Amino acid sequence: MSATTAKGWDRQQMADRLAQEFQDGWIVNLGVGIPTLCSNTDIGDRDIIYHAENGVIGYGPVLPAGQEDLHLVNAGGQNVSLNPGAAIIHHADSFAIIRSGRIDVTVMGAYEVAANGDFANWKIGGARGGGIGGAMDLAACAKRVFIILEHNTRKGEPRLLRDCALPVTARGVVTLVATNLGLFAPTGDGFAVRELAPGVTFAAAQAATGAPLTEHP
Amino acid sequence: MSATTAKGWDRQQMADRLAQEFQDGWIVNLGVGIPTLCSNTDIGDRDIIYHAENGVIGYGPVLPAGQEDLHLVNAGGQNVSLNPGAAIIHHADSFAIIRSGRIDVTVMGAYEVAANGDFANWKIGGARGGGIGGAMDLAACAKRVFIILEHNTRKGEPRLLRDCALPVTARGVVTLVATNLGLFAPTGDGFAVRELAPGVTFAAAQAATGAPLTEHP
Amino acid sequence: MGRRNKIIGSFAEAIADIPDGATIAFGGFAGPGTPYNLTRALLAQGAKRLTCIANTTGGAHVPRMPDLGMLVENGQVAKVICAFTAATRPTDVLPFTKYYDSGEVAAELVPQGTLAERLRAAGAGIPAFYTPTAVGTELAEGRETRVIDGREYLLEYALPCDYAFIRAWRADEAGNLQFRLAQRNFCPVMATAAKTVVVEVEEDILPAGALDPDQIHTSGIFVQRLVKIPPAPEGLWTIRRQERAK
Amino acid sequence: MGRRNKIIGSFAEAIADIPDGATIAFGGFAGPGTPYNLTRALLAQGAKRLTCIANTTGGAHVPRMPDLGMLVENGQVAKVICAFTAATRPTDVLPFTKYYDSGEVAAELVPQGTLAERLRAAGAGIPAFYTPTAVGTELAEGRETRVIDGREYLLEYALPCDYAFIRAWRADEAGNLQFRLAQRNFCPVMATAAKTVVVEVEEDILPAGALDPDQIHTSGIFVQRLVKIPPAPEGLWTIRRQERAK
Repeated sequence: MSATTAKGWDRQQMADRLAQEFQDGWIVNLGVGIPTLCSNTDIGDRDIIYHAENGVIGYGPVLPAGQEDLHLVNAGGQNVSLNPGAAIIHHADSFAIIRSGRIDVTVMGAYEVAANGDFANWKIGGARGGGIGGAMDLAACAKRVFIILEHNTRKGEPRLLRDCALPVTARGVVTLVATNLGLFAPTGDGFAVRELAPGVTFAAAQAATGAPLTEHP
Repeated sequence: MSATTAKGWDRQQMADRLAQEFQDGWIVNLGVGIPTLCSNTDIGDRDIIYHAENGVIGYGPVLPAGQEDLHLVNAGGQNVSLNPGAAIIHHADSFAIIRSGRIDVTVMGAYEVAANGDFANWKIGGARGGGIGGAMDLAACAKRVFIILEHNTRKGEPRLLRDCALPVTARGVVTLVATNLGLFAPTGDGFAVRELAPGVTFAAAQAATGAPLTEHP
Repeated sequence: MGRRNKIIGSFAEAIADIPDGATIAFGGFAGPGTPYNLTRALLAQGAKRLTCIANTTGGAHVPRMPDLGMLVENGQVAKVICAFTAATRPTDVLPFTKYYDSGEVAAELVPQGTLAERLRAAGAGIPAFYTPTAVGTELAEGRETRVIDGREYLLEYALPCDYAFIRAWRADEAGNLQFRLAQRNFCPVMATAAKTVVVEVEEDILPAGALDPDQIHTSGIFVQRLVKIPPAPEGLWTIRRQERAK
Repeated sequence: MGRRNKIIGSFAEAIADIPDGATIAFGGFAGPGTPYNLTRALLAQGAKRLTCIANTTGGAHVPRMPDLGMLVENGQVAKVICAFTAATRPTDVLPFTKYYDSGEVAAELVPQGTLAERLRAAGAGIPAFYTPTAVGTELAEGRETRVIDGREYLLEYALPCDYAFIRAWRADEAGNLQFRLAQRNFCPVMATAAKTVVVEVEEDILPAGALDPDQIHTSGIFVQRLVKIPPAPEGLWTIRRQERAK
């Protein structure tokens, strides 16, 4: 199995593409890394509320150096702004919102996503400890789990698989995956191709994927 | 068994006597009725924080008509004042304080108190419903439970008993009882007389009580 | 945030869609925070077979304000879940009592702290928890308990509701709320437990961003509908404020 | 209230009594709310065999600020209870990792929301609760679960602690605290879970009554010790504030 030759979307494009799926009125939680780039996307008229695990409800874009408020960070530690109508709560209340199913979508990075919607993002193969953060709470309780990740590892191994090899974060929860090669939806047996990045062919995407791809109906 | 002839303490005197037991630094919860009179007692130098179930921490005396703030009530619905350093929390946080054992003493009214520290204050004999309010939480979780009640019913029946006849609020929790006749401590088999109200004899108190009294050591 | 219009012009409109059989939590404790106006609108609206959650079944105030007892008397209530289903003073009789005694209305009597915590659990995605409250009492008879570190606890379940009716002091257009003093009580917790939160607001509703984000008691993400209380006598205030306004 | 003096003159004095074997919760999330000064004082104080509760074992900041990893490196820690005990990026290595791998320090890895809720439960007299988080994962292996209304939940226990070290923005002499923006995070919850709460405070400590009772984030009844942070370089601020102050 080899990586595709077309590079496809860059990180911001992956985030932009997923952010197009956010619907008016949604409460959105963005994980550390590529997902945080979603809050840079112009969402036009849509009214989106960004929620961070540390209890910041209604944050806006990352502020440039010198303009930051050092008391204000998102879950990734970036100094963000607040939108009008923002509110601050404590950590237990923040996860109360998460566990009670009020997050419309959580967008996270991952090491692996499986065809049945399992995904793994907290423990590297062979490691003793792990970095769970809020991922297990979000994955188990958000209405939708979207994943952004590079389609292949640096060694060219697929990250979209039949089954996760690494310990999972939650089971059967992922409904949409953005990679540099396109947009994919787990189907149980494989992944439906929702969209391919420019220059990426179905065959190339299939060759880079560890589970059968199907054309999106 | 007949009621004593000496009337003993009035309601405010009963409250005053119990309030003498409050120690410097205590957090105190006062139930509806006679117990609320404790916050009228001059406690001198002692630093007492009154906590009410509705999340008012650090309230002070009841305010006279015309001076009240209608947004501010204690658990008995009286318009109280706030002492410097007061804080308002919501009901779940207020009972979090109660259940986590931070109330040094809860003072409540009751229908009956038993020699083993059981007491009953939520359900009248024969009634279908009840009025629990915060009593069961407070009784189960406060560091100490003090009871204030008239020593006898209007019919002259004793309220300090070997065993409660009514459904209990909590078991084995009462450590001190103030009545019009004096101050009593449950001992398991009966009640130790800590103090008698002026004019009340031991024999009169025993005659009015449904369990053996002992002289306090 | 705040572009979605949450402001409703009347109490009637704000509760028009409440169906028969709904579960509604009513904020308030001994006056402050009680949604008198929304309760009065519900009496007129007429939804039936309601399950009503509140601290008390009501009826203690003189002059009487709209309360659960009136909904019961109006034939709208199938069940109440309260910390008081009867008076503690033998001489008092709650309006609710005769309906309960006759079997017309069911009741679940819950210790006040357990009531608050069950609502909080519903709003926190916690389906069940253990509490020391009510162990060894009639309320624990036949129920599941568990000994943890040598102490006995009772298993309690989350108490979610369809609607919460609450009263707040201030609100902004995003639905963020501030309560004043003892007005807070059950209101923020009920707001987290409900699918739809309807708020009667004492002060003029402010633009989004007018309230300090550090000083919000209930985030707007919980709040769907805001109604400004008009001046008395059209709007109901606390008894004494209303009397003053006359 | 407030007559009891809670103000301590130095960080060293405020933590002098911490015994070997104590359990300490450290507030803070990605900077704000982190008790850098108290942690530095604890490094000097030298208490050993500590159990440390925090979001992360630390080590992510450059330049590095006092963190759990330093306490580990200083031989003071027996166990950490954290949501991050290893980096999620294969190229990052936390200072803690080699001590964990060698078995020198134990670790309990807890999902962040479960960590916050276990602390909240300890402060709320709830000995145990059920949560959907981590069901079906390695963390749930061999542990007690329960199906409630058709969904599987994991039983989690309260997490009490002896001390909480937190940072606040403002405080009054009664110990009431306000946090500014994302500084709040775990701090109020840890304050409820601890027997003794030690706070480093950014602003001058105000007289009791100076803070609006409606705007208190942590009631003074939870707080025993307050230390005003002196200006940098004596007091540690956030990295960037410290740099600016130079």
